[in-house]
Amino acid sequence: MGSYFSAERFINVFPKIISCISVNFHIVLWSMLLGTILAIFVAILRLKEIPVVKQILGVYISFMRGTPLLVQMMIAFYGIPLVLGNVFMNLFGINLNRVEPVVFVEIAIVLNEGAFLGEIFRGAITAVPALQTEAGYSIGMTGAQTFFRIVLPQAFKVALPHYGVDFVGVFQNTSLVFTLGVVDVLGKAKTLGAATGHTLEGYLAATLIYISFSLLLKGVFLFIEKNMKNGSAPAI
Amino acid sequence: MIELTGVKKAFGKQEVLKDVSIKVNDGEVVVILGPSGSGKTTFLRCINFLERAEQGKMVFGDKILDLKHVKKRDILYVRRHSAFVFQNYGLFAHKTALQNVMEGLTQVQKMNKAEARKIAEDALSWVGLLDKKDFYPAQLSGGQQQRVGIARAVALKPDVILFDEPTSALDPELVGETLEVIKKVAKMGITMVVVTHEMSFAEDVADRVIFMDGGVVVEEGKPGEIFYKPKEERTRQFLSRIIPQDAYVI
Amino acid sequence: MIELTGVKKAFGKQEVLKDVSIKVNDGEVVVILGPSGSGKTTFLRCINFLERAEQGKMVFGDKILDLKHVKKRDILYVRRHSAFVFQNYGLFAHKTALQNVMEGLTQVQKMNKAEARKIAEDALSWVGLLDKKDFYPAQLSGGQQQRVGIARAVALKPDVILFDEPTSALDPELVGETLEVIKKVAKMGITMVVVTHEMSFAEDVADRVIFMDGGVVVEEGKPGEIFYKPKEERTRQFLSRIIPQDAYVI
Amino acid sequence: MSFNVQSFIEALRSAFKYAPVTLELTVITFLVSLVLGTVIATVRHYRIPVISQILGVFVTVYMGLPMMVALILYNLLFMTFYNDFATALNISTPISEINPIYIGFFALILGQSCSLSEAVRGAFRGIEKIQYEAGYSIGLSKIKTLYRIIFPQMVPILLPGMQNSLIGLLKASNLVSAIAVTEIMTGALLPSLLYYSYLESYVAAALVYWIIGIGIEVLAHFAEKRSGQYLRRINSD
Amino acid sequence: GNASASDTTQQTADSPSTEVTKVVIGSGINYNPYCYLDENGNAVGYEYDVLAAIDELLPQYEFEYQSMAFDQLVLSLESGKIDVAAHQYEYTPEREEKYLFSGESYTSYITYLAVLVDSDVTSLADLAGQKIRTGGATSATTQILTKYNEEHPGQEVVLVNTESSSDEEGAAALKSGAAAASVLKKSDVTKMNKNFSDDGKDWLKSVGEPINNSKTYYLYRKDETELQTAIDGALKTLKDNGTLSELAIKWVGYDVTEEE
Ligand SMILES: Nc1ncnc2c1ncn2[C@@H]1O[C@H](COP(=O)(O)OP(=O)(O)OP(=O)(O)O)[C@@H](O)[C@H]1O
Ligand SMILES: Nc1ncnc2c1ncn2[C@@H]1O[C@H](COP(=O)(O)OP(=O)(O)OP(=O)(O)O)[C@@H](O)[C@H]1O
Ligand SMILES: [Mg+2]
Ligand SMILES: [Mg+2]
Repeated sequence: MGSYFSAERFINVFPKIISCISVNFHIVLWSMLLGTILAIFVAILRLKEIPVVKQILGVYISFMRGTPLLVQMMIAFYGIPLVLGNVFMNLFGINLNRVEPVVFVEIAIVLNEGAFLGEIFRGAITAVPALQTEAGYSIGMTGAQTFFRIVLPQAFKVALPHYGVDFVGVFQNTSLVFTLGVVDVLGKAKTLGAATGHTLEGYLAATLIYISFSLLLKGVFLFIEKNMKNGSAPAI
Repeated sequence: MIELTGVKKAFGKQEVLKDVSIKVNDGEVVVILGPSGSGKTTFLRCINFLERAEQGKMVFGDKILDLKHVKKRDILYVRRHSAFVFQNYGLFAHKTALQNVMEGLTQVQKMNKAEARKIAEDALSWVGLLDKKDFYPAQLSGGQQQRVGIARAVALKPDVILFDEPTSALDPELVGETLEVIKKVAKMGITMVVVTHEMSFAEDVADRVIFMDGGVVVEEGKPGEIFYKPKEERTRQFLSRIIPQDAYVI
Repeated sequence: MIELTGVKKAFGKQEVLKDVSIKVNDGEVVVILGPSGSGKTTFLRCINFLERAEQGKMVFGDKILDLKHVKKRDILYVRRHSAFVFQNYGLFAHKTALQNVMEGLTQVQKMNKAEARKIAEDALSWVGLLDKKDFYPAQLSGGQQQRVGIARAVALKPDVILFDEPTSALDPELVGETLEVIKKVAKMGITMVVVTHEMSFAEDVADRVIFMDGGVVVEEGKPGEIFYKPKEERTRQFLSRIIPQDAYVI
Repeated sequence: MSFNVQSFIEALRSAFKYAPVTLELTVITFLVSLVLGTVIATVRHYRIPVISQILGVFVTVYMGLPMMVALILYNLLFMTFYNDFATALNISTPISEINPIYIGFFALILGQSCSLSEAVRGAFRGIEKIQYEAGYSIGLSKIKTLYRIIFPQMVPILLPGMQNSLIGLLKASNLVSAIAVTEIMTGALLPSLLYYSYLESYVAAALVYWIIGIGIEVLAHFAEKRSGQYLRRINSD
Repeated sequence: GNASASDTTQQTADSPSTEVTKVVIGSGINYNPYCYLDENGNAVGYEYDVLAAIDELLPQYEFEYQSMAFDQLVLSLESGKIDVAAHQYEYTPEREEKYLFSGESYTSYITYLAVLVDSDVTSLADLAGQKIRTGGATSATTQILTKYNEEHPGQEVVLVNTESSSDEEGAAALKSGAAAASVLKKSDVTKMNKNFSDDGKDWLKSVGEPINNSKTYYLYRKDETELQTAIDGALKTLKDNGTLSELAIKWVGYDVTEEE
């Protein structure tokens, strides 16, 4: 593949690309933190099957999963200023059209993850036997205590691998900001590609960074799992 | 005191509890007897709101509750003043024996950790499992799990303990010991409702025995009365399997 | 015939089985007794390869197996010629009572559905649960689940059945009935190893009683011998809790 | 912002026209990946020596490869080496007659298998050990225990997350347009060229995806009901 | 609806004071050499330089730049996030219904068939039944070639849409024969020859008549005629004094403001 890839170009672009990683980290940390919290509540509420709430959540999840993230980001980016622009201007003197684009991308990803992770958690929660909840209730714990102390830790173990996939996915999806002119890892790779006419080195550098992140995350998860093992023997 | 009146509960079409009423005075020990599937577990679960009865009233301490329409706060009140020992153990799978016992102490009673640990260790040594305190439920034998369940309930020092066959997984030696534990608990003035088939325990400890069948209370009375002078044919029939015929002579 | 020799099994540092040997002749019923945590369940599990022993030999029918290094084919052979009744039921959660019983018949014995259903229904009615045949395990009471487990094992008509406390969740009436079932099974010539604390059953049905403690066989013999003339102090002590002292006089 | 209904309808029509391509890509990829992913998860769950470690590392690493880059890479490799390869193996089909959609399938299936394998691996942990033991004890082989006892019990655990994967895949198949397949998103954007009616096109594409997504959700809802009917409902008090 | 970004420009429309008005210019991020982000992340290219030159000629305006993707620009324009969109927009009557085009064009956009140097293809007719890379289903090229196919039944070329594909793939497809031709600007052919030559020699050439020959303009919201007029004036000046051509040669390598 002679002319397509050169180690020299790769070495040249790699430091430039990795220097943009803070954009990815910023987005992924906020989105996953808030997205996970949102998802937990979405999962709980879905399982409770409260009338009205149930239908609203059904539509929310369906919309967030069913439509492209790019479109959701566009709705956030153009729609929020359109609807709330005057309110923010009058109340806080903030011009929403001048707010950092990153914020809108984060809003979109948080809402998106609320739906995706929410469903992953819901599945995992059904794996926890009802008796565990009942045992929590029986010692006088509130519903919330039982959920967060008894059910969630056991469900999390089930959800963790899929959660990891999602996490790495978000780390890559941050490149959505590039559409709005903010340069993350992949955006930088594209930029360098456009500037030099050689895209492959940049993409591979970005991939290498993604893979490192995936491995890092895996390490963190393994560590968490080690501290979460509940004595049940491995598969037989 | 707890008193339940007119408790009804159906699963689909099947009426599991048809108008059950019992009254248990403070410090009293009541044993519920009855064939498999007669609704004993379901009844205990209704008391603790693990199952929602379709109808019925409960007096719990100084609260009067409608079993069907009850406030969250009242449910929590009942659960905090009672404990449940499950027929199939119901230990928290991700917590060690010790953590299982400590959980209610630290989270519900807001005890500090050191104190809770002390009480939990006492409770575990009471049931002879101090050496297994760091084992997870999956690493314990059936009998061991059941004893952890008992320790967890007793450690909470609730007003009422609901025992659902607390000795079913235990060997005879431990049955004896565990029943001793339960007797000690009884002496602490804790009210108890015990589903059990251990006649000797019932005879020794129970203030009253209730015989249930097909979702109704067939008969109730002092152990001596029920065991040796049952009024109902059904009771007589049930007991005949356990108590040797000649015992009736006594 | 099954014969096990020198079975050893440890969990981590804890030696649960230290050199256990037993021999059960065809059609014999052997009862294993012992305190909680003595390794009874673990021993039964080793026979069925649900737990892999670290050492030990097994003669199963005409096969001689090394418990540690055993071929997959042989494991399957043993499992297909034996059945296990679990202490905590172990029903397939996603299958109804009937489907639970049919599973082995259609999938292992390759019976056609109609025939399997017939046999499964018979087995369920044997344990008094025909009316619950379409219930899922979660909808059954403890005793009902245990009986489905028994029906599932018996319906397979295996050479050997391993019972782990098959009556623990049963009320006295059913204990009687279930033990009758097991007696009938015994008469069919099926070899049985039963972990139970039901002395009367052991006395009635067992050809031999084995008393285990701390991972070793302390004593074995005919029920009469073990119960009334135990040689070992430990056995005597264990039994003293169950059998009223004066019984020894007999 | 103005919204032109005419453009929107045109975009919608165009998007629908290409929906079958998207559906084909999605369904085939999903089914194949489900099988592969389950195999990977099973191997890893049983910790089959060497293979499971290799797969573990592979999955973790592969998750880091963005679909877009994967497509470029495979496409480039294919175009660079196909001719030599074909000569060596005496394949007479010229490169220009090979449908690049196969490269799309390859990339999608590999990525999807990895992510599905993680979902399945998680679900394995949600099944109690005694369920395996019960299967073994009645004489079921390991494989049979897996597909008769364990997998069915995983279904209610997996279904919500599987919908994510399937619907996600629906949208991800858009990337395949990079190598010469027009599907829903590109289809919807086709008319936008004339008017720069991107808003209408994006909304149209979103709507078509959403409609298909709803279809998937409705089916999954019934599947969830059926597969989970044995679960005990928790009294929500 | 216009949100607050355009408030500032509206003000000047009401009161032509000496006050300096801020104008937000939107341009691209990934279109070398016209508008892209350089290695340091700065927005650079022909577009930006031309706009900077215009800014200098218009004291009443102060330009501010926002960079985003091509399709986001028109949406941002409509929603008021930017006031001018500059991304080599071609004129069509349909588009004019929605947007205001600048009166002056500032670049021409001409593409040709690009084939391997040893190929004897010279026109679309030579390519009947063969694959042509068009650079995306939504590109102008696709549209033109689709129309060509409709007009030449039996002589159709096979379009290979390559949305967001890379230059490497484009090169590999042509070299391997996966596609027979591509549609490129002459500047792109030069770039491809430079970047992906195996032996230092040219491997790609432009042939035949232009496939696409159009001019490019700025886009404004419909009501921004004042801004349009001002910028048109400045553009004219730049054209007349040769600045525009200079910039074109600097960035693109030859004078794209001329018609070829
Ligand atoms: N997976 C495990 N890990 C560690 N220890 C275990 C494990 N399984 C069992 N044990 C220990 O092995 C010992 C024997 O357990 P086993 O279940 O065989 O007892 P048992 O005789 O059947 O008791 P019971 O009558 O209470 O059922 C117990 O002390 C238990 O804690
Ligand atoms: N969730 C449920 N759905 C349907 N039927 C149920 C459900 N739970 C319990 N039942 C039925 O209710 C009846 C009473 O069950 P319960 O568990 O109260 O019996 P029990 O008296 O405790 O029996 P055991 O002594 O066997 O534990 C049983 O016939 C059982 O099948
Ligand atoms: Mg019960
Ligand atoms: Mg046991």
